[in-house]
Amino acid sequence: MTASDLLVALPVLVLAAGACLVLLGDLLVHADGRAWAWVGAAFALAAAVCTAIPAGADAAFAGSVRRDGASIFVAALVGATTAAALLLAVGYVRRMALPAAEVTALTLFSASGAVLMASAGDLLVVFIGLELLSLPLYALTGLMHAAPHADESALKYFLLGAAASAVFAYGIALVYAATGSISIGALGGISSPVGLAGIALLLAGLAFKAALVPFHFWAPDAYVSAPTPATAFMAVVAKLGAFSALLRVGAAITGPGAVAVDWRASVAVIAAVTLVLANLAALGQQSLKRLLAYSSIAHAGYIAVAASAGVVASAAIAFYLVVYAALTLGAFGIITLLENDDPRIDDLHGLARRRPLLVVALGVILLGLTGLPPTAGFLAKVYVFEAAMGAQLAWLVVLGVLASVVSAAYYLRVLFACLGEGEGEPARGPSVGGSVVVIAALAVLVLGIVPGPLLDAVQSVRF
Amino acid sequence: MTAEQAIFAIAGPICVIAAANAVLRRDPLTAALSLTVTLFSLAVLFLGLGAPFLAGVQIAVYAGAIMVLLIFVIMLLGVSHVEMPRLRRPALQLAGPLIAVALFGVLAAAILRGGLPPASGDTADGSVDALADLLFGRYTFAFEAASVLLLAALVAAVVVARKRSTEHEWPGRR
Amino acid sequence: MPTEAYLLLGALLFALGAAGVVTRTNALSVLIAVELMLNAVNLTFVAAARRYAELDGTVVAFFVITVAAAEVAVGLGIVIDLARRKTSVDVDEASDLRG
Amino acid sequence: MIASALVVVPLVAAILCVSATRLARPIAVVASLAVVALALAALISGAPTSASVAWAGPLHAGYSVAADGLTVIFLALGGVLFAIGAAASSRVGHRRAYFALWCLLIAAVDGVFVARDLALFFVFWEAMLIPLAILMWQWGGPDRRGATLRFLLYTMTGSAFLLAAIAALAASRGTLDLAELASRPVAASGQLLPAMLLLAAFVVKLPLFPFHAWLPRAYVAAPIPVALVLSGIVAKTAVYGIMRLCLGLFPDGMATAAPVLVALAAVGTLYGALLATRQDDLRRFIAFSSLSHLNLIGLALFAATATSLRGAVLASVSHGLVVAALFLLVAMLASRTSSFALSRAGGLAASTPVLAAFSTLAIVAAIGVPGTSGFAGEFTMLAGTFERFPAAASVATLVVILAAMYGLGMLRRAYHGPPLAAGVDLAWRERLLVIPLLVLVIAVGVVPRVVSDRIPDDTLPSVEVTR
Amino acid sequence: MTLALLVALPLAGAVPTAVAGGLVGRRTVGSIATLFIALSFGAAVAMAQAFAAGKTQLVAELGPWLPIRGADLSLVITPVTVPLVLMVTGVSTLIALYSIGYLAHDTGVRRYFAAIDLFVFAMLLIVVASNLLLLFAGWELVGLCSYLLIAHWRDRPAAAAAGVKAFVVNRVGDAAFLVGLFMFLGLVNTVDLAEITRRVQPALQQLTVEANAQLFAASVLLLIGALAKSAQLPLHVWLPDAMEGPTPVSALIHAATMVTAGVVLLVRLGSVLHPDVLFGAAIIGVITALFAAVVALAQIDHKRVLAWSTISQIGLMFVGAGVGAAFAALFHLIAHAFFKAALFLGSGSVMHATDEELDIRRLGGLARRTPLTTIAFACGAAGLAALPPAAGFFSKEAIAAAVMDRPILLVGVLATSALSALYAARLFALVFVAPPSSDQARHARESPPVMLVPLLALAAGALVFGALVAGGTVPLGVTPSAEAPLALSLTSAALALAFAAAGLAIYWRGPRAIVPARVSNAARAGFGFDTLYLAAAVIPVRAIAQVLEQGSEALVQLIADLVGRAVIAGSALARRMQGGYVRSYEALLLAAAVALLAYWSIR
Repeated sequence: MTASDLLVALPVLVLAAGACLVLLGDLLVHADGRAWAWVGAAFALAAAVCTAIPAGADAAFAGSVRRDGASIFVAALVGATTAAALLLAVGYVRRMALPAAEVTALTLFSASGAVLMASAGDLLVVFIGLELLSLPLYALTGLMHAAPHADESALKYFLLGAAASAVFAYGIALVYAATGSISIGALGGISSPVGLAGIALLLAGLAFKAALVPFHFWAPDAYVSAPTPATAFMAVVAKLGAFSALLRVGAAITGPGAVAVDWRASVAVIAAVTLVLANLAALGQQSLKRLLAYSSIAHAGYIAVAASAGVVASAAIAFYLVVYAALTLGAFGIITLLENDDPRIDDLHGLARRRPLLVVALGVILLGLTGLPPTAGFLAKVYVFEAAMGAQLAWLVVLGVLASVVSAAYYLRVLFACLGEGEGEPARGPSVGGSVVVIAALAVLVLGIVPGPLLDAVQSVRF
Repeated sequence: MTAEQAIFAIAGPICVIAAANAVLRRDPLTAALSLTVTLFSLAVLFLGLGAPFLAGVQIAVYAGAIMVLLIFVIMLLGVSHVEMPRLRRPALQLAGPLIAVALFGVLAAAILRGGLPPASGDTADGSVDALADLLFGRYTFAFEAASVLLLAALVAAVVVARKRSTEHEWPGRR
Repeated sequence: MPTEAYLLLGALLFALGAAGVVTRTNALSVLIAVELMLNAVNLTFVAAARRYAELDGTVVAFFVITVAAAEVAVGLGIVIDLARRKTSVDVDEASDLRG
Repeated sequence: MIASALVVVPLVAAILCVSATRLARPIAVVASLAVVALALAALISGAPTSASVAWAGPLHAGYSVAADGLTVIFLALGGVLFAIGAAASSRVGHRRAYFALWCLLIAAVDGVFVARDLALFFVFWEAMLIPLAILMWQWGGPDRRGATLRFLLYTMTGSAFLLAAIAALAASRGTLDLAELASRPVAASGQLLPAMLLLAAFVVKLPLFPFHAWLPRAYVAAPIPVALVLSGIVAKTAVYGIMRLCLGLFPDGMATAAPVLVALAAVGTLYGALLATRQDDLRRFIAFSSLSHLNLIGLALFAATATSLRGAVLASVSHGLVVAALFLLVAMLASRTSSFALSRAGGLAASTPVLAAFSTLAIVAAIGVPGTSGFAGEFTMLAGTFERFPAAASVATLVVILAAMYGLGMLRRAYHGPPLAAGVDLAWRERLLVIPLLVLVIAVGVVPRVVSDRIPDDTLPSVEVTR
Repeated sequence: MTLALLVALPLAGAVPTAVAGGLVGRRTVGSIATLFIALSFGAAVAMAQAFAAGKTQLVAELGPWLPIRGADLSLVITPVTVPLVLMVTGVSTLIALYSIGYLAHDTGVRRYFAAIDLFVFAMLLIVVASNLLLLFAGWELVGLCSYLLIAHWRDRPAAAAAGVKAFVVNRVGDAAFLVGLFMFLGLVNTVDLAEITRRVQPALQQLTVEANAQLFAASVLLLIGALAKSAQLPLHVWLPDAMEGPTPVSALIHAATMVTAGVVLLVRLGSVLHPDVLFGAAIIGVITALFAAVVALAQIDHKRVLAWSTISQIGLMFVGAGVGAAFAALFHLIAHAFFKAALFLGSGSVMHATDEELDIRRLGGLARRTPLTTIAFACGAAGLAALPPAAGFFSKEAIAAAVMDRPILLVGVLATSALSALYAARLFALVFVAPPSSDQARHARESPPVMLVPLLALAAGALVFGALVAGGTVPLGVTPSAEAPLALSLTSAALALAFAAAGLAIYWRGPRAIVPARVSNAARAGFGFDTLYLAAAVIPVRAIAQVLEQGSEALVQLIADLVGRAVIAGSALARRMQGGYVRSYEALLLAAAVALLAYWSIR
C-alpha cells in the first residue's frame, strides 16, 4: 500500500471515513441533528473536490481500483450530488424527526459504494460496491417509520435487491468459471456459452440497480417511501454507480463475433422497453413522488439509449448524468420544501400564487425533465440521440422522441396543476433546501445556455 | 472412484434434496434447518474441491453465525408465521417452478456445451497461508471495502429495526 | 469430477433458490431461498478455482459469505420492522403500494 | 448583431413586464414594434446582421443567427401581429405574467426566424410552445385544458420527429449549421427520409390536412389575442421552416414526396373551405377557413416553384394580417352578442355599420378578391403551382368558389337580414386595432412586390420550371 | 396620364366616400361620387379627342404588381376600347346622378356610392388593362361591387341571398378563368395581352396537337369565365335574382356594363382564343338569346323582364363576338347599354312612382301620370325591340349581317329579335298603357328631375346612337365586317315592327294568358335551372360538407382521441404490471434474466 494507492482511492476513503466519523461523533457529541447533515455534506463535497488531486497512478491495490476520467467524473458527481442531497436533508430530518447522524452515515456509505462501482478494477469490487451502495439504501427506504408503507417498500426493495445481487454474483461466478479471472478486462475474450451466460446475468444485475424495465419494480415504491432527500440521492447515485459499472462491462466486452453487438442490442432492447413502460406508467400517476419515480426510470431509459451506442457515447452519458442529477435534485428538492411529503398532483393547485419562485424553479426543472429548450435537459437528450444515431439506432431514437412526448404530458400536467386555482401552501422563508433547489434550477438553465465548459469537461470521460 | 467423486456422489444429492426441502417447505424453521444441511453438505464438497479453509468458514460463519441468527429471528417472530396452507396466487406458484426449470435448462445447456478453457493440471496451494497472502495482498482493498460494508450493514440493520420511542406524525398522504 | 458437474450442481441450486424466491410467501423463507442462490454462486467459484488451480475463486467465495452476512443482517432488520408493524411477515400482505 | 437583438429585446421586455404591472401592456406593444423596427432596420441598413458563437460544439450545435429578406418579412409580420395582439389584450388578469409570457413568445418566434443552426432553430421552435400553452391554459375559454393538451402533444409529436432528424443529421453530417449543410447537400436518393422527418413538425404546426385535429379546438379555446398570433404568425413558422429547412436542405427529397403532399394540401384546401361553410362558432369558422388557406400555402410550398414560393410568402403575410383582423372583428362581434355563435348574431349591420364594413373588407381579403393581399398571395401560389402540378392547382382553384360561399355566407348570417341582435358600433379604440391591419391588407394587395421582392433568391429554386 | 387619371378618378372617389362620407350629407356624398365619375368621363372624352386626332394607342405603366411575368399595373387603350370607355364612364355618370335622387332617403348612401365608384374603376380596369391579370382583377372587383350593391339593402334576406348567389356563380366562372389564365401562362409564360397576342396568333396556324389541345382547353375555361360574368347559359341563374338590388344598380351593373364584360373579354381576346371555342361562344349565345327571350316573355316582374332580356341581348352580343364580328358585338353592346339603362332607369322611375311596385299585372296606365318616364321608357323599348331607327335596330342588323353565312345562327338572331320586340311591347303596354289595376298605379307620381334628366339623356342615346354609328358619325374603332344587305334590313325591320305591334295589340288592355299556365309558369321560373342547380350543386356541396364534418372531421378528431386513449390504456396496462406483489416482481425480474440468458447463451 503506497501513498498513491490511497490517493487513487481517496474519494471512496473520504466518503467512508466521513460516514464513520459521523457515527462516532454522534456517539460522543450531543449535537443538533442538522449539524450531522452539514458535516456529511462537507465530507461529500470534500470527496468531490479531492478528485482534482493528481494521484500519480492510474490504478491501485493491485488493480482493484482505478482512476481514469470516468471514475473521477463519477466520484465528483456522486460527491456533489450527495452533498446536495444532504443539504436538502438539513431541514427535512428535523421536520420529520429522523435520526440525522444515521441518515448521514448511511448516505455517505452508499455514496462510497457508488464511487467504488465506478472505480472498480475487478468484478469483485464492483460486487462489493454494489452491496455497499444497496444495503444503506434498503435501510433508508425503511427509515420513515411514520410513513404508511415504508416497511413494505423496504421489504420489497430488499427482497428484489437480494435476488438481483445473487443474480449478479452468479454472473461473476460464471464469468470466472469461463475465464479464470474476475478482472473486468477478462470479459473481453469470452466466447464460451458459460461466459456469455455470465455476461447476461451481469447485465440483469446491473439493470436492476439502474432501475431499467423489467428490473425496476422496486423503484417506484422505494422512491415514494424513502425520505425525500434520500430519494433524490438514490435516484441519482444508484444510477451513477450502476451505469458506470454497466458501461465499464460493456466497454470491456470486445469478444469475437457478434458479442459486442449483442451487448449493445440487449441494452437497446432494455432501453426501448424502459422508455415505453416507464413513460406510460408515469402518465397515470396521482402522487408527484411516484410520478417522479417513474420519470427517473424513464431517464434511465434515455441513458440506456446512449449506453447501447457503446463506449463512444461516454461523453453524452456523462453530460446526461450531470443534467439528470441537477434535475432530480431539483425535483425532489422541491418536494422537500412542501408541507406535504407525498403530495398528489392536485395538491399543487394554487402553488403558483402562493410560492411563485418555487413554481418558476419547478417549471424550469419540469422543462428540463421533458427535454425542452432552453434547459440543459434538451441538450442532454440531443446529445444522447446523436450518439444513438451515430450507432445506427434510428428506431430507438424515434421511440425515444415519441416517449418524450408522452413524458411531456405528465410533466406539464404537474406544471399546469401549479397554475390551477386552489388553496396552495403558505409561503415559507428561505431555507437551505430552497437554495439547493434554486441552484439546481439555475444550473439546468445555465447549462442549457452555456454548456461549453461542462461539455469540454465530459469529453475526458471514457468508461 | 476417487475420494472427490465419492464426496460428490454423496454430498451432491444430499445438498440438492436439502435445498429442495428448504424451498418447498412452508414452515420457515424447517426450511432454515434444511438450508443448514445444504450448507454442511456444501462444506463437504468444498473439502473435496481442495478448499478446506473455506469449508471451515462455511460451517463456522455461514452455518454457525448467519443461520443461527436467522433461526433466532424465526423463533423470535414466533412459529405463527407459517405460511397459509392454501394455494395463493396460483399463477405465481406455477411461475416459480417454470422459471426454475427454464433457468436450469438454459444454464445446463450453456454448461454442457462446454467451451471452457482447459483445466490446469496442478492443484493450487489451498493452505491458510496462501489464502492470507491473497486476502491481504491482492485483495486488501476488497477486504477493507468488505469491512466497511459490514459496518454499513450494521448501521442499516440497527436503523431500520430500531423501535421509535415517539412516532412522529407523518405529514404525507395516507 | 469434471468442473461441469459442479457447475451443474450450482445451477440446480440457483434454480431452486429462484423458485423459492417466487413461490415462498414468508419473507424469511424468501431470505433462505436467496441464501441458497448465494451458495450456488460459492460452489461455482470454488469449483472454477479448483479447475484453474487458483485461490482467487476461493477468496471471492469468502467475500460472498461476507456479503451474505451483511445482507442477512439488513434483511432481518427489515423483516423484524415489518413484523412489528404488520404483525405478519407474509410478503403477499405487503402489497398496498401498486400502480 | 441585429439578429441577436431581435431575440434579446423581447426577452428584456419580458423581464420588464414582470416588474411593472401597470406598464406591462405598453411594454409588450413597444417590444413588438421594436421587432418591426429592428427587422426593417436589418433590411434597410444592409449592415451584416449575423452572429455566430460557439454553443454546444460536441453536439455540432452552434449559436448562429442572421436576418435576410425572408426572415425580415416574417419578423415584420410577427411584430405587427404581436403589437396588435398585445394592444387587444386589454382586460386580462394577472397582467404581469400574461405580458411576460407574451414577450417570451415574441422572443421564441423571432428566434425561429433568425436561427441559422438546426439545433438553435429547434430550441426556439420548442420554446414557442410553453408560453403559448400557458397562455392558452390560463387565459383560455371553457375547453382550454383539453385544447391546450391536444395542441401541445400534437405539435410536440411532430417536433419529436424533427428532433430525431436533427440528431441524425448531426451524427451523419457532423454539423447543424444551415449554410454548411446546404453547401454539402445529401445525395438525392438519401433526402427523402430526413426531409419527411423535418416536415413532420411543420405539417402539424401548419397544419396540413389531415394533421389538424388540434386546430379547431385550439382556436376556440385560446384567448382571442393568443389565437390571433397562433394563427397569424406561429403557423407561419411552419411555412418558414418548410421553405428554409425542408426545401432549402432537401429539395430532392421534397420533390420526391411532392405528389403526395400536394394531393393532401389540395384536398385540405377544399376540405377546410367546405367545413367552414358549416360552422356556427365564429372561431371555428376562422379555424377552418385558416385551414383552407394554410393548406393552399402548403400546396404552393410543396409545388416549390419560384413563383409558388413567392406566392406562399405573400399568402403567409396576407393570411397573418387577415386572420388577425378576423379574430379581432369576431371578438368585437361576440362582445355585442355575448356569444361567438353565428346563430346568435344576424342583421347586426343595422346597428354596427362600421363593424360590418370592416368585417366585409376582412372577408373580402380572406376570399382573395383582387386589390387585397389575399388575391396577391392566392393567385401567385396557384399560378406557380400550376407550372408543376396543373391538376392539383386546378382542383385547388375551386376553393375560390367555396371561399365565396363561406365568406359571404358568414357575412350574410351575421350582418344581413332583419336585425336579431344589436349593439353599439365600434369605438375608436377598437377601430384603431383593426384599421392598421386592413390598411396593410390593401397595401400588400396593391404593391405585393414590396414583400415578394424581398425574398432572397437563394431561398428560391434556382431553376425555374419552364414548359 | 389621362389614362391613369381615367381609371384612378373613380377609385379616388370611392375612398373618401367610404371613409369620410359620414361627415357630409347624403346628397353631398352622392354628388361627390358622381363628380368623380363625371371627371373620369371627362378624361375619356379628352382621350377620345386624342384618338380622333389620329392617336392609335395610349399606354400607362404604373409599376409592377405581382411577381409574375407581365403582371404589372399597366393600362392600354386602343381605338377599339375608346367607345367602351366612353360608354362606361358616360352611362355611369348618368346613373350615378340618377341614384342621388333614387336613394335620397336611403341610409346606406355612403357605401352605395363608394361601391358605385369602385365599380366604375373596376369596369374600366377590365376595358383598359393591358394584361390578363389586371383584367381579372377588374373582373373580380366588378363581381364584388355587384355583390355589395345587390345586397345593398341589408335588412332584406332575399337581397343578401341574391348577392351571395351572384358572387358565388360568378366565382365559378372566375375559377375557370383563373385556370385558363394559368394555362395561358404555361403556354406563353406571360400574362401581357399584347405579348400573348403576338406569340399566340402566328402560332395558331401551326400548332402542335398538344398545344392545340391546351389552347382549346384554356379558351374553353376563359369562355366559362365569360359565360358566368355575362350570365349566359348555363351560368345565367344569378342575374334574375340580382334584381333584388336597387334599380340603378341593375341599370348600371346588370345591364349596361358588368354583364357585358364577357363580351369585352371575347372581343379583346378574339385573336387569341381557339377559333372553335369562339364559335362555341356564338352557339351558346344564340341558344341563350332565344331561351332568355322566351323566359322574358313570361315574367310578371318588370325588372325581371328586363333582366332576362339582358341575358338574351348579351347572347346576341356573344353571337357577334363569337363569329369574329367585333364591330357588331361592340355596337350592340353600347346600344344595349343605352336602351337597357334607359329601360332600367325607367323601371326604377316606375317603382319610385308606385311605392316599389314590381308586378306588371298591378301596374298600368302610367303613361298619363308619368309622361316623361313613359317617353323615356318608350325610347328604350324601341331600342330593345329594334324598331327602326332606334339604336337596337342598327346594332342587331349588324349582328345579323355578321352571321349571314350561317343560317342557323341567322334564324336564331332574327327569332330573338322578334321575341324581343314582343316582350318589349308587352312590357310597355302592361305598364304604361293598360288600364291601371292597383292603387299604386292610379296614384303614381312623376320622379324628380335629378332622376329624369339622366333617364331622358339615356333614352335619347337609345334613340339616336344607332343611327349615329351606322351613319358613321360616331366611329367605333373597328370597321364593320359586313355591310347588311337591304333584304336583311327590311326583314328585320318588318319582323320587329310586326312583333312589336302584335305585342302592343295583345296587351293593350291588360294582362292576358296566351299560352297554357303550365308553360308560362315553367318559363317564368326560368325552366327550372335554379332547381337544377339546387339539386345538382348546392345540395350536394352542402351534403358533402355535412358528411365531411360529421364523417371525416369527426374521424380526424376521433383518431386524435384514440391515440390519446390508446396511450392512456397503455398507461393503465403499464401500471397494472406494478401489481403490488413482490413475488410477481421477482418472477418478472427472474424471467427477464432467463430471457437474457437464453438470448446470450443459446445461439
